[in-house]
Amino acid sequence: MSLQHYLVISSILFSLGIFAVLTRKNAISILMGIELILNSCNLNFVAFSRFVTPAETIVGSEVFRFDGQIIAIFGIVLAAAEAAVFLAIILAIYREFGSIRPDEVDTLKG
Amino acid sequence: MEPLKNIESLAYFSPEILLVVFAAAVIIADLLVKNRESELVAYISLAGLGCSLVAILITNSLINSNEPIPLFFGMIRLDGFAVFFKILLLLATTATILFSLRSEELDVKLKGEYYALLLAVTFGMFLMASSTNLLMIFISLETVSLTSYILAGFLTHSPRSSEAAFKYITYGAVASGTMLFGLSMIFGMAGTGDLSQISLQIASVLESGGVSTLSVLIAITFILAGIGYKIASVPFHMWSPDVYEGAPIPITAFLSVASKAAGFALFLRFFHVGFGKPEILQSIDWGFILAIVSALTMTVGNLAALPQRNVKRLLAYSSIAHGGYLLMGAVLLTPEGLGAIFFYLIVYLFMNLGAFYVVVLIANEAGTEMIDGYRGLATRAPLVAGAMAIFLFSLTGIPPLAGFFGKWVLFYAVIGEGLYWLAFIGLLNSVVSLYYYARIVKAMYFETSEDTNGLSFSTGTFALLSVFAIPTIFIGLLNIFYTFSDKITLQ
Amino acid sequence: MLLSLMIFVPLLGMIVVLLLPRESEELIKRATLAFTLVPLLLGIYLFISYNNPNLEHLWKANAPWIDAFNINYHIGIDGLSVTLLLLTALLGPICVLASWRNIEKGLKAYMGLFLLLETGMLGFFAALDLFLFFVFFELTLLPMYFLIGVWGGPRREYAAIKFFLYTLFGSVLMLVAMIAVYLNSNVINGVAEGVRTFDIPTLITLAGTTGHALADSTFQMWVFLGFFIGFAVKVPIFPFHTWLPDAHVEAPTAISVILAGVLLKMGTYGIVRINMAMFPEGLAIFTNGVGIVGNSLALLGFINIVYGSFCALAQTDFKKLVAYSSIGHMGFVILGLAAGNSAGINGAILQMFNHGVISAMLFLLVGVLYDRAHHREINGFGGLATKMPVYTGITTLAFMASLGLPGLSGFVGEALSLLGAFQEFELITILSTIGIVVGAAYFLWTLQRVFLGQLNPKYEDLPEINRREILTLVPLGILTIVLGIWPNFALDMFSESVTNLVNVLDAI
Amino acid sequence: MVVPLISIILLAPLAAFTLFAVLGLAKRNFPRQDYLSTFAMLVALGCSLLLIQEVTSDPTPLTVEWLSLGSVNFSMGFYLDSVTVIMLIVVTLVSSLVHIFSIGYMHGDPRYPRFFAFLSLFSFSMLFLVVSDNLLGIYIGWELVGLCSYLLIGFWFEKDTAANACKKAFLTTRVGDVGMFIGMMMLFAKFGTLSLHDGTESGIFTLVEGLSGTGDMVWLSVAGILIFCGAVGKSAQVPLHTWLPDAMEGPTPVSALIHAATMVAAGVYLVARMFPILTPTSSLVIAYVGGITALVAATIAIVRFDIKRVLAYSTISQLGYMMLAIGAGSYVAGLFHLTTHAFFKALLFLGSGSVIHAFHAMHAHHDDAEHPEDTAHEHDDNSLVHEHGAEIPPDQDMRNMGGLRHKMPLTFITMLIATLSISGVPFVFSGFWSKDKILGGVLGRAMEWSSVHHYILFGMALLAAGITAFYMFRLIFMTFFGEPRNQEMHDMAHESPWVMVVPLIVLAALSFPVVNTIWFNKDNFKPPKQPHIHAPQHAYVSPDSKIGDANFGFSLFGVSTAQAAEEDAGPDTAHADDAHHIHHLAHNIAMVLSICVAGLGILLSWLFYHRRRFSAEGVATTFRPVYNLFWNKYYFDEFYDGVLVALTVWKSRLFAKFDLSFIDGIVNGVGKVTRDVLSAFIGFFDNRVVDGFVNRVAEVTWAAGGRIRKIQTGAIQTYLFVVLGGIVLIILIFRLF
Repeated sequence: MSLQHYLVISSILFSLGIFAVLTRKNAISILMGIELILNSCNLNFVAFSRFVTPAETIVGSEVFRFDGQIIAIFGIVLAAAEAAVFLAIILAIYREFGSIRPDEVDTLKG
Repeated sequence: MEPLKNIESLAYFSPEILLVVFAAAVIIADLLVKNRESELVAYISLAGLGCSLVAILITNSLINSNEPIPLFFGMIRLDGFAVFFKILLLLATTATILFSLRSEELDVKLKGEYYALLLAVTFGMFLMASSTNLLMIFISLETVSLTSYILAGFLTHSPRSSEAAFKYITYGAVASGTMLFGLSMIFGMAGTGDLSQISLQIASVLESGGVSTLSVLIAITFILAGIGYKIASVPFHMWSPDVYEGAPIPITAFLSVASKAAGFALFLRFFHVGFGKPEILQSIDWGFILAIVSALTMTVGNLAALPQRNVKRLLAYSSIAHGGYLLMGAVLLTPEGLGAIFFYLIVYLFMNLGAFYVVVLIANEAGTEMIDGYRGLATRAPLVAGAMAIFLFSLTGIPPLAGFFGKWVLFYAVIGEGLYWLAFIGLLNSVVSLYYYARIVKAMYFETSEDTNGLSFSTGTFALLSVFAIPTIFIGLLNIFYTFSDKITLQ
Repeated sequence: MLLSLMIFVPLLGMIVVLLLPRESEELIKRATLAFTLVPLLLGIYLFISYNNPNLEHLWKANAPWIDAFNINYHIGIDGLSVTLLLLTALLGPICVLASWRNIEKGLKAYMGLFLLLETGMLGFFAALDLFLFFVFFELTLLPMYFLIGVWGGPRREYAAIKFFLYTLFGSVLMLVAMIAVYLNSNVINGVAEGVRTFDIPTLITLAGTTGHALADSTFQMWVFLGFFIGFAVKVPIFPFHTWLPDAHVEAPTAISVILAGVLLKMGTYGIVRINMAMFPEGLAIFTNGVGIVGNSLALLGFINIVYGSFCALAQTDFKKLVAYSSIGHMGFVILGLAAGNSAGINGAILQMFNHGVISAMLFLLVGVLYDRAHHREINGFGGLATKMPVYTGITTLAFMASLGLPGLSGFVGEALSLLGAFQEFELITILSTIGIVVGAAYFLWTLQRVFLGQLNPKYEDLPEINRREILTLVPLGILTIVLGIWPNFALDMFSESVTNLVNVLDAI
Repeated sequence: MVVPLISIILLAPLAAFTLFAVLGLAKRNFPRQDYLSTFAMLVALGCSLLLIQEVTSDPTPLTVEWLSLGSVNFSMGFYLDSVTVIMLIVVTLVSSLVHIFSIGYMHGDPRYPRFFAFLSLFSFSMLFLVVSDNLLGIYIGWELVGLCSYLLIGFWFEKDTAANACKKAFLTTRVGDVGMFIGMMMLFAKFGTLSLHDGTESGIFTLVEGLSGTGDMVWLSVAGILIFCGAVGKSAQVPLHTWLPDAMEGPTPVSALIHAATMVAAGVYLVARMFPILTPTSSLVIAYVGGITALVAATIAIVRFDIKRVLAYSTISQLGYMMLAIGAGSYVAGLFHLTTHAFFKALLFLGSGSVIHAFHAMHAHHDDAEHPEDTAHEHDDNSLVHEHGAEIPPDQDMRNMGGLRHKMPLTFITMLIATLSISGVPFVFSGFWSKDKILGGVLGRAMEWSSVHHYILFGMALLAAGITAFYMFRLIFMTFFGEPRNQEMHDMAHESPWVMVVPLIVLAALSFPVVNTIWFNKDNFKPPKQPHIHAPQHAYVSPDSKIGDANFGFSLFGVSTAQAAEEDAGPDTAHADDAHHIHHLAHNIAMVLSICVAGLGILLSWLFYHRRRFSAEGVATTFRPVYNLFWNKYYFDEFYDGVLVALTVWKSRLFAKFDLSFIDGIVNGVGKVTRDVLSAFIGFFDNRVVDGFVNRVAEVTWAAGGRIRKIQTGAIQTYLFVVLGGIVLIILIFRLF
């Protein structure tokens, strides 16, 4: 599989995420959309780091640099943290508004 | 010079480390202290900020500005630029903590977490100000964002606060996600995460035609979404009025100053270091498009501020407008532009925080954030009213207040680059802004309230007020503040 | 040194007054009076001791202020500024006396703001550094805004914000022009060398040197426009004038006096000091008498004269009438300046000073009447001459001076401006003389409606003008007569500088 | 010796006024302001008499820098020649007499001191006008006398008629003054100075010589006519004459001093002063204006019944006479007539004043002050034009008089003398000589150039002379002869106190030319050297070439026509020789004719108003239209009303976009129209256009703010839409650039 395949997949994922974020009428689905976005990015990073970043030779043997992978891992971590916070806030919202439909949470406007 | 290894870096990393340590200390102390009323944790965090400040000064003495020190294999970088922003952020945080001490809307049971989070967010902002690697940029941004989400929603049993947090996190998550995608594309094109490397690589691949301009363009725009959301620039500003209105006032003040400043630090580093090369600029003139963005930002901010009745929300819009002013300086890529931003940020720190402090006081005493609550303040609390007038007119940019000099250096830099149209729009905007600032002054001075009994404030309050008011009057008149651009360079 | 003292004594006074206890009103008034008298004495001293064979600025003080932009605290006086300084310093105590009784609330703040205002005005007339000049120019805004807005009449809020917005808009353009001048101040033949400067005398010389960026005529035209609009709002020149009547009608008496007496002069002073002296090329474009553009400045003067006079004719509010009349009279200043010859410019500057004195008198007189009758409706009075002969006498003097009766100061300025203008713009000047007739018409008509005829029974027991009020009016009245009989008394101050300016203009 | 004398002449009255003003500030009065002012005037009179000895060939004894503007300078100074001295003496003399008269006449007036203070101020201004040596100075005095006349006409300002009259007077004259000022501006633009006759020979008179024959004559004519406009206003020439009759609202001494003897004569003086710059064209214009004025005013005077109005119109017509004379070139005659007229017309006014006084004039203004119908403070009629149907106050109405010669013999005698003088009864009365000089001069000019214009002018003059005689005797007959028409008023009447009679007698004495010889004798008078720019055929009448001017003072006697002829003839050149004969002839013809017309006029009025052979009413009915024309003063006031209305209509079109408010405005009177329309204009222009524009901008801004608020729906997903949209938009913009 070449880089293009990965990129296509990741961009599809990204678009799906954006679509979910913009259209879903449920906070949880929005969260899932966000996760999709983040994961598409992670996929990008890994793919790029596999195909693009030049391998450098340390003491004779050729070694790959893992920058992309590292970023991806951090991305996963942050995504998890974000999800946690998001869910907590959704709880608060539910407590205050009795609903998690994003379009019903619009007392602040203008 | 050579990037330092991890262990050697720690010495230069001491300010951040101190912050983390004290954050932990705050939590522990919070567990130990039984008396909910005691302000111990706040003072601990203040102490932490103090120690960190000392550390910053020490580290600053270790570097000489023209030769920055890359730390942790070049993940972050210690230079005058970073130091300046760190000090600025420290001051902002200190002010926020002092506000929080006065503010009465915060839940006493959650003091520990609150102050710990404040320290944490400061830590994140330090990283934003100094990170030179895509990874660090993303991490620092997320750190700041996550903590800010929590702080924004910190008022338990306040629907507005929760809503603010919800909108903030949704918006922030999407924005940072988009940014991350952009980052990944950049990473893909450059094959490295280091900003200075990136600028070289991107320039070369653009020249060799290895990648199309459009892809770079999309990447930059995606990243702009993330940074623009931090500095609340059009069209990524829409979260800020709602969040500012819903969040606790000290946090609003903090966001409007500190997080904006950190955002600008990130912006400057990313665009100036990463994409400031002439080769890149000639194929992608992001400076021009961002000039338009800045014009839009200040216009939208000022116009939307006109009809506001809620002072907090009004100040939110005004801070959007000021973001626009700052953005003018940011697109210039000239030392004058940088210096102007630095100077303006200092001024903005004092006048905006001062204004928010008055909002806190009035919210406590009169129990309202609406303009009507400010009626007859001139007679009820002359000093507070006077201070507020000073802050507001300084925000408008009326001589001899500092705000005018801030605008002066900005517009000077802009016109120096020949962008007369931008300067003209900016100046017209400051005329418009007079109108809504003056509405508050009008309420305070020209109108009378039904209850005329004077409000009483502690001397500490007045001391803190004067801490903001006096610089707001004098910064512009003193010579020393004008010379940052000479010392601080960005490479 | 003396000059700095003169400028900043009122500021000191403000601090002192603000420290005084709010209750002791008498003390506050006396202190304010004292702090305004100091500049007056200094001003008189400067005026007397001013002798200027070589057109140098005297009483200079020059200290570095903001090195980053080479901004200096540079002040000094020449004949032009010393007259206006004297005028400002003179009106200070008079206004304090005029607000002795009729300030009900917040006397302390009022006096403090007034002192701040005076510092701003004095500094403006003394500044020789463009940036300083601008800062002082803007410094007068805030106190004025509050003085109108807090102590003004029923529609004070509207008037105050209108004044503020208009002036700020003007100064925005000024700021742009100012920065442009600064940026080009070190460009010679397209290459930038040396430091940029805000120093007005230096800039004037640079703008005269050929090949310098400042000397380029198109550049001068744009910068001229920027500054001119900024000042035109202040003068005010049609169509930027609508803030003036509102501001005047709402402002308390003393503030109207300052507004008409000094603030309007800041506009014309700026036009002379910056627009004409620094950008003669730009000026020439608007005064060379070719086509509409070439006559534009004179046309503006003409419009001001005729328009202001007719508006005044239509007013039934005494104060508004005086306000519009001063729009008309500033028109003569513009006309004279547009002429750009010795008679015209001298006349214009003289007219500035005289109008300052006369309109101050008029507003004081209106205030006197308002304090008694609590309204300003001209048709509501009648036959007051029988009840208050002295007041009538002084009013007649002021009116006659204002409608340009020879022998009183108003005439000299007008006549010189017209004489000068006629040499350049014959038709416009002839048309402008309409203003003389209409001016006579509305003043005499007002005189008739207020003072002549049967005494309105409502005002059977209207008290005659009292000693304090007479005291405020007498110095101005004396000035009016003295300057009418012996104009050289003021002209000698600035005629050399004007001659110099005229030579510069003729060189174009 | 000259300068101090002139200074004293100027300062004495000024001091008298200043004292009043300064004390007035302290709300006090000098106890005997009347004596003070009178004394000041007497001092001035003495000094001016002394000045006779001082007339030297150098006309400018003193010149000081008044305005020094570097390149341009304006100087102030004194200009002293025989003309000046004559004027000085006339002014001071009449003024002193009027002062004395007023002590009696104004006695008991509540504002008694103020009256004298104003008189002093007036005298000062008038004298300043006379002695100053440059146009600017003349203009200053010119306007100051205008102010004084304003103050004095409106002296009884409780009367709305008076209040209107003074405003009208000031404004009407001001219109003329503007013309004069424009003329000054032209001269200044041309010559760079306004001095008439600098010591440095750089004055207008010298500079103007350079122009003679050059193409600038047209321009110069315009300038001259413009200067003359000032005179038209001040000495009430057609068409700006309408203010003078209304000015009679002032106290009668004021009418005598200002509106008969001095101020109105200032116009004539000005034209005579500026004589050297008058081109033939401008001279002709002046002459015609004068002639028309003389006729129009005289005809109007025939049908007046208000004794003061009659005198007012006769003044206008006499002033027209003088203008005619100067315009026709014989300015000596004009000035001569000015002098004689000053005396006898002042006498007539004072006499009428004494009559009015006899009818308890002092209460008159109080009476109609109490009139309930004219309430002082409805200012609806604010037209610059005084309302016409003003009913004549009873004590001035000649229809209430008659048979007074027994009641007040002295007044009668003196007034009779004056009347004889003005009607030009031969040989013993000064009026005859001056008038004859004018007629002779004009006729001579006519015969000499056989120019139609001057024949026409001569005809006008002659006709006017006849009419003058007619209406003056009408006045005498109606007032002093016949049976008293209003018996109880007649019974109240009595001779005036001596303070009022003495001035009458003095003035009467001055109406005999013989008296003049006592003070003027020719060798005291050096000719004022005046250059000329006149076209050649006009040249030799210009002063410098005239013997007449050499003994101008001598001509004041007006003893013999022979001399008069010589004066008008040129120097003894061949050309001037036959000119001499022509003029001699002309003067004889003129004398005969004038005697005839005068006699005819007197005879007619005797038949009409004494013997009642014909009834004036009968004639009036037969010639109804003509009578109406005269009675309505040629509809001048109505005309001005019409013009002003038209103007306001036009203005309203221009300004108020045809605001209907001016229609009822016309009904309610011009002033109201002006106000309504203008306020409508202000309302429209200032508030709609200028402010309106600003407000539009503000509203748009505000609305934009509202829009942006709308976008801020509060639903997070719209925000996100905007984000995405923004990103796409930015990318697009990028691509565009």
